[in-house]
Amino acid sequence: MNPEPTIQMPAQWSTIAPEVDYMYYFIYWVSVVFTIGIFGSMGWFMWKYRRRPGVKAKPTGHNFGLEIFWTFTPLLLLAYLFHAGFQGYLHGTVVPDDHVEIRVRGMQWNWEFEHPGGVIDTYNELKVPVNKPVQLIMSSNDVLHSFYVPLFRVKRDVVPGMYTSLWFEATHTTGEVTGCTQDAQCGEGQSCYYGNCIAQCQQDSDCWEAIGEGSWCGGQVGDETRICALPVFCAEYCGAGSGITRSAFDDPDGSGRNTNHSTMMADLRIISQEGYDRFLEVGPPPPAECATTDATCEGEECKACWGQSLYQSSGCSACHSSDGSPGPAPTWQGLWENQRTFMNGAEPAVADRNYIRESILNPQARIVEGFGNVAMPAYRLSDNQIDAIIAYIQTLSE
Amino acid sequence: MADAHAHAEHGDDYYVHAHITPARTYVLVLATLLFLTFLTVLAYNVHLGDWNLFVAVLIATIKASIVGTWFMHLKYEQRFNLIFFLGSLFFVIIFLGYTVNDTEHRGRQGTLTGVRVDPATGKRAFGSGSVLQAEGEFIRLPPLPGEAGQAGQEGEADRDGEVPEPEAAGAAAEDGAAPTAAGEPAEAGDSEAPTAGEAAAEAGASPTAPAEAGEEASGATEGTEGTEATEGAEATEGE
Amino acid sequence: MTVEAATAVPSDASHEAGDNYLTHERGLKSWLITLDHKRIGILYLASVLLAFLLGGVFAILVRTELMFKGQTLMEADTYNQMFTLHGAIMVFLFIIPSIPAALGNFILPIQLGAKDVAFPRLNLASFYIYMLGTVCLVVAIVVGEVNTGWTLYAPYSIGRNVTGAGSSVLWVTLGVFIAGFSSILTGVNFMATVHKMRAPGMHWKRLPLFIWGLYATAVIQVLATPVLAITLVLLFMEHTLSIGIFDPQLGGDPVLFQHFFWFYSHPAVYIMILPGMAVVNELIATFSHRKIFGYMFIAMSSITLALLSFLVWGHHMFASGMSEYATMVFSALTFLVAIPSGVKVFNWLATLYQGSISFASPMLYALGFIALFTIGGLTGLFLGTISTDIHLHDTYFVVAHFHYVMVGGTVFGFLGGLHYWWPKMVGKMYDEKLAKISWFLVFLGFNVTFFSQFIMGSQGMPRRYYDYLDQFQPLHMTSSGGAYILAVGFLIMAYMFYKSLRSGEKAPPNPWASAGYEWMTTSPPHPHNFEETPVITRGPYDYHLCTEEELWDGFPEDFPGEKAKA
Amino acid sequence: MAHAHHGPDYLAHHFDTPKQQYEAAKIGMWIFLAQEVLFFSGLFVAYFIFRKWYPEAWSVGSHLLNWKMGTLNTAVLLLSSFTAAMAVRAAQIGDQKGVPDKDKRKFGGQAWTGHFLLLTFVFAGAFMVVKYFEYTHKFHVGTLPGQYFGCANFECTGTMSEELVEELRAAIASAHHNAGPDLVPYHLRSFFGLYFVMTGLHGIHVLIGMGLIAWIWNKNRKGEFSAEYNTPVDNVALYWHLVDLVWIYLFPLLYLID
Repeated sequence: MNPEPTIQMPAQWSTIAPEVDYMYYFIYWVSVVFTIGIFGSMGWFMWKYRRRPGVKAKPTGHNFGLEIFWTFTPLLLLAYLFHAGFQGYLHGTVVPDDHVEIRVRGMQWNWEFEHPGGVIDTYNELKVPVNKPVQLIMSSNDVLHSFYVPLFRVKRDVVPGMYTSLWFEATHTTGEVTGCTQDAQCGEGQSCYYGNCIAQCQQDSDCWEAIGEGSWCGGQVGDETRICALPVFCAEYCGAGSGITRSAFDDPDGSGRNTNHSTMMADLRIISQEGYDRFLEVGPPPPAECATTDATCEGEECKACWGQSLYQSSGCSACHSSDGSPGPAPTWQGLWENQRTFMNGAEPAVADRNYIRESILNPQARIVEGFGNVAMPAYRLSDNQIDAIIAYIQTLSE
Repeated sequence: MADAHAHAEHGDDYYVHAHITPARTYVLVLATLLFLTFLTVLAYNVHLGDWNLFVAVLIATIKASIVGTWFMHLKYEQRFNLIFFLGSLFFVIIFLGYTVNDTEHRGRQGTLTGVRVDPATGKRAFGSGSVLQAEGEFIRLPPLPGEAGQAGQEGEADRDGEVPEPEAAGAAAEDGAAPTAAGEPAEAGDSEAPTAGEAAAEAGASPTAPAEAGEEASGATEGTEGTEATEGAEATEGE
Repeated sequence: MTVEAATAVPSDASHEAGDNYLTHERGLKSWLITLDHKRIGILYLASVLLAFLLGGVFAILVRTELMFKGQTLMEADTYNQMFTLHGAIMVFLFIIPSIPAALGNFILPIQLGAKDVAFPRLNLASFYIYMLGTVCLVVAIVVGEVNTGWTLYAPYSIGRNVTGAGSSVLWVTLGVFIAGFSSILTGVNFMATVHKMRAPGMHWKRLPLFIWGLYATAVIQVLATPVLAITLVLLFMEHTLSIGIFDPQLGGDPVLFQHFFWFYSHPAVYIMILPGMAVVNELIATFSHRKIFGYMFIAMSSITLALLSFLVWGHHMFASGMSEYATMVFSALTFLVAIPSGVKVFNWLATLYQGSISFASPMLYALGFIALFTIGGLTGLFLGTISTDIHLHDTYFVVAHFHYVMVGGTVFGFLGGLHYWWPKMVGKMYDEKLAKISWFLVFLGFNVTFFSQFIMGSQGMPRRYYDYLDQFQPLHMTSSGGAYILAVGFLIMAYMFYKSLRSGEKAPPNPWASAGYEWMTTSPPHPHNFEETPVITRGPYDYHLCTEEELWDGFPEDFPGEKAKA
Repeated sequence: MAHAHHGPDYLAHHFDTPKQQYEAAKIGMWIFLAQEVLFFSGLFVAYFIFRKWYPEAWSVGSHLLNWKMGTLNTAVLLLSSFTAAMAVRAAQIGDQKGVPDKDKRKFGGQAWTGHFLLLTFVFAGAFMVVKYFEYTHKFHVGTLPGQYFGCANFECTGTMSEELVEELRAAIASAHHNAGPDLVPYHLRSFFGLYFVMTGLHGIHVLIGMGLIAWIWNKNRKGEFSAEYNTPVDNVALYWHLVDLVWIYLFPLLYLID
């Protein structure tokens, strides 16, 4: 299905990959010619003019013409290389008009992706439509990162305090498009993922067979079913966790991922346009242990399960306890429909659906009496996710 | 060099023969330098806009060349020393020129690469410092005692105690007269000046938020576009 | 040999015949406060070799960790510290001072026919400054947690308000800042020495190419290193006072840090490679018994490289969010660097042609240099071309490329020079057979280690990764295996030199039958280098002006090794 | 051959002639000065880039500095440069008798070298005193770099001192680039970051220069210099002029950009 990778370059998954590879191989063959020329003549001279008794070296003469020749003729080649390389670079810089804009935020050591309409995906998972130019608009919260997809041949540093951008157009999906709504509708060993059937996997080699070498078995480590994706790397060194730590994000799922520069990887899932549109509609899916079908979470049980998962993975548990023990922020136990008093002059209120929603999206709006010391960051969660958290809080009050 | 003086009788090449400048010349040079200093201060008091900088650098360069030529004897110095010293300025120019070639052209081709503020939405890039995001490029001066009613709209800043934010919170902490202004986004957001209100609203958000606290701060504009920020801030004041 | 003394006055009546710089004064103190450039060179040599050992240990640890997927030896954070220290020590404490400060200090004044460098006290001071810098770096290692990478990129290195580097970065900053001044002072000293201390008769066209190379290096050292110094000052202030120049939290620009850093660190690449090339010139000429082809072209290519090196720093930043205009200019200029580099390689080949090539161990290093530098240089084309660089930047391809240039280039040049001048320095020969074995292992091990990294890099393996995908396992294994071969090669070499010091054969003044000026004096040299100031009457490579006897036997004493082969 | 034993006392053993020694020292010094130029260049590059990005901050920032003190310091440094040049001249003339040209001998000789060096030292000290007052004022008020801006004496209480508010008000009112009354540019932090690094490094150079001048003065007092040998005086003066050159640029760029 995909162009086979070679010994030197990985498979080509984007529209600009062939152009980059063409330049790569052009330079490669130029280098081979030069290397053979230089090594060959060197070896020949070494043999022919090895030191032998009675044979003297010939005095060195001058050959100004030769000097000038090999000083200036390489310029022609170099001029071509510059020209072609810069052209390729510009193709990778100037975005086609009909593109999708996705906002990328790098942070130690996670990627956050915000899709059109403000849908924020699960950390470290990027979904893009196939055959559609996608522009990533990137910036970083803390240190330098670099967004790198080897199979696309794109890379760009993600710089704090500044926007950088890159674009690509994927040429293949990471799954088969079937218009499924349940796993059962896909083949064996496949998951239904926003209408696309994507191969389940245990290790990277499963994905190599399914969608091609260079892909990897992504998903949250620890999940029962993991599905294939393309790896996204952070190529610019962004450190390790030995300095000041931000505990909430150090180890979101306890699996040991995302604690370090080398673990700052994301899954890139290329899906059909229909699947992508569906994703924009319903937002990121619940974790696999809570739901069997994608992106929908019917029933309070599933929602509470999802909410609990978010409570852990989004870092709520760092400040809010779930068992009533005191912490830097109000406990969630017994929170539901409890009377709250506020310290910054707001009227007392009942902790209902709207209040919790506001507290997640705009935490500084009303601050509960006695909890002025910690500033909670605003969280951008989809409606489904907020509903799930509310469901979870409800279960803690029963 | 070494070959010319193997004998007791040393030739011209043996000892140093320095050029001695008359004292009068030095006095004249000093007077010129003082005069140029006077001139540069004079130019400062004439408002020339950006040309002030140009004139200042020009006069400084004239002064520097005078110091170099006479005080440092470059006029009588060996050619290599002159070339090397002036050559170093060439490298400074390369350094400056190429770096400016980057900093001044970011965002020209791909309009979104390298800019600090998204030209389309006016949003400031993630990671610019939450304070900067919240308050924009400009901070209002806190009111002097007695100027009641002008609450600083800065949010309380360093709840986490990590980033001391001097003037944020300044007024808020002291000025009990306006308790709702600081850290009270809901109200500010309801105000009639929507853009500025939002800016102020986000000011209350946490400075270290991992999520993008206060990215919508509309007051955040690029440094050269001061006017927008001004409007934003004034609008807030008007609430 | 046509060395003529201007007069017959003995240089110093108090010196006995056969007196040399090693025996002239004795005791530790005489070494620690020596003003003799040769002794300072030896001090530097010992220090850089220790630094090399230390950096090498870190390298082996890094490679061992990467041998298997997942954790092998150490935690991820420890791994980050290991490669940071490997980089920082190798770059700042080993490669940069290796050839100029160690070999250059010893050889440059002798080749010039001078009694010493222009400023001997400054020379000693620069050694102690280097030691002070080393101490700071050692403190940084001891207090721990230096995990910024040797490039110290802001804002990670500022360590404020983010998960960043701790205060041990300040020690690294200080150490590198101080060591930088050592480099500057060496540069100042060499430039003044070359300008003013040449022996009678040595005009610029008779300057050995080693000196041309070091002169070009000195220009870079003097003009680029201060920019590193100011960068580090700003970084230091940013770390302690948060001045808001590089820290985006306060309105600074992290990309500006990269401009500042690479304005020094790109020329620094030429501080590393130019002396390597300089040594190779000497080796090729000596062991081919032939005048270097295109002497002036090589000399001028060194100067051109030095100047061009200031124009191309941006090619480290193609993916960093720099403007497209700057990217274009820097890419175009980067290709120009290929011209003088190519000129050198072609001229060396032309020198071999019709020569009389001996395969003594220093020459093996020189030939190894040409081979590895060719690969290192050609892979530079992939990185100069922007579209391919975007893919290869920050991957193992880059790692392999600069190791081919720095290890295959500079370290091979350094080792070649060390073998070549060893008899001159210590007055003893070494075991040629062991030297050849160690060369073979180093050459083999190096290629196994780093060639596999080219493939990993183009396949998309990012650098500075603690762990990797399954697909890279075989290549990482190969690479680590190569590192062990490399290490064994170095151990044998260390034993070989140790053996030479203990029981080496006495070296004649000119064991290699070279026409170079430094071989005119005794081995080890007289405290004032030459008994009498030499008067130069021919070029350093004028083998056609040497007598038959000189060419075959060396002079003035016989050298058994070479003669036996003849 | 000219060896240490054959030349004058001041001739080091590895030089053949005083002229060679002198020229080597001069070339070394000039190379060192070129190094100094590049050392400071980084600061100027940062200065110009941020000036272009944040003109309001630079404009308001320069109005927060006391240009009268800056002018005074400029004059003081120019005077010290003059006396340094005169000291070199006096040393070059030396104490030798019988030089016919009377004008040439005026202010010449060891005594005058000492006087001029002392004067240079005094001017340098005066410069540092003025600098001291400028700095203490800024510490006191809180015009400090980066995150300490507004924190009087580096103690961040969250309140700007009244003096600073007054000064800011005045500076904003008179600044050519400003965003409007009472609007303080955020990037004043960077301006003062650069201000303190630039003037601080320059100040360290002044202090080093004072040390060198004192050292040379003492050597001169012992009579080590003559018309034949005065290279150290010459080189220290060169260094001093460079310190002056840097200030010649720093002064208008920091104080007078409007």
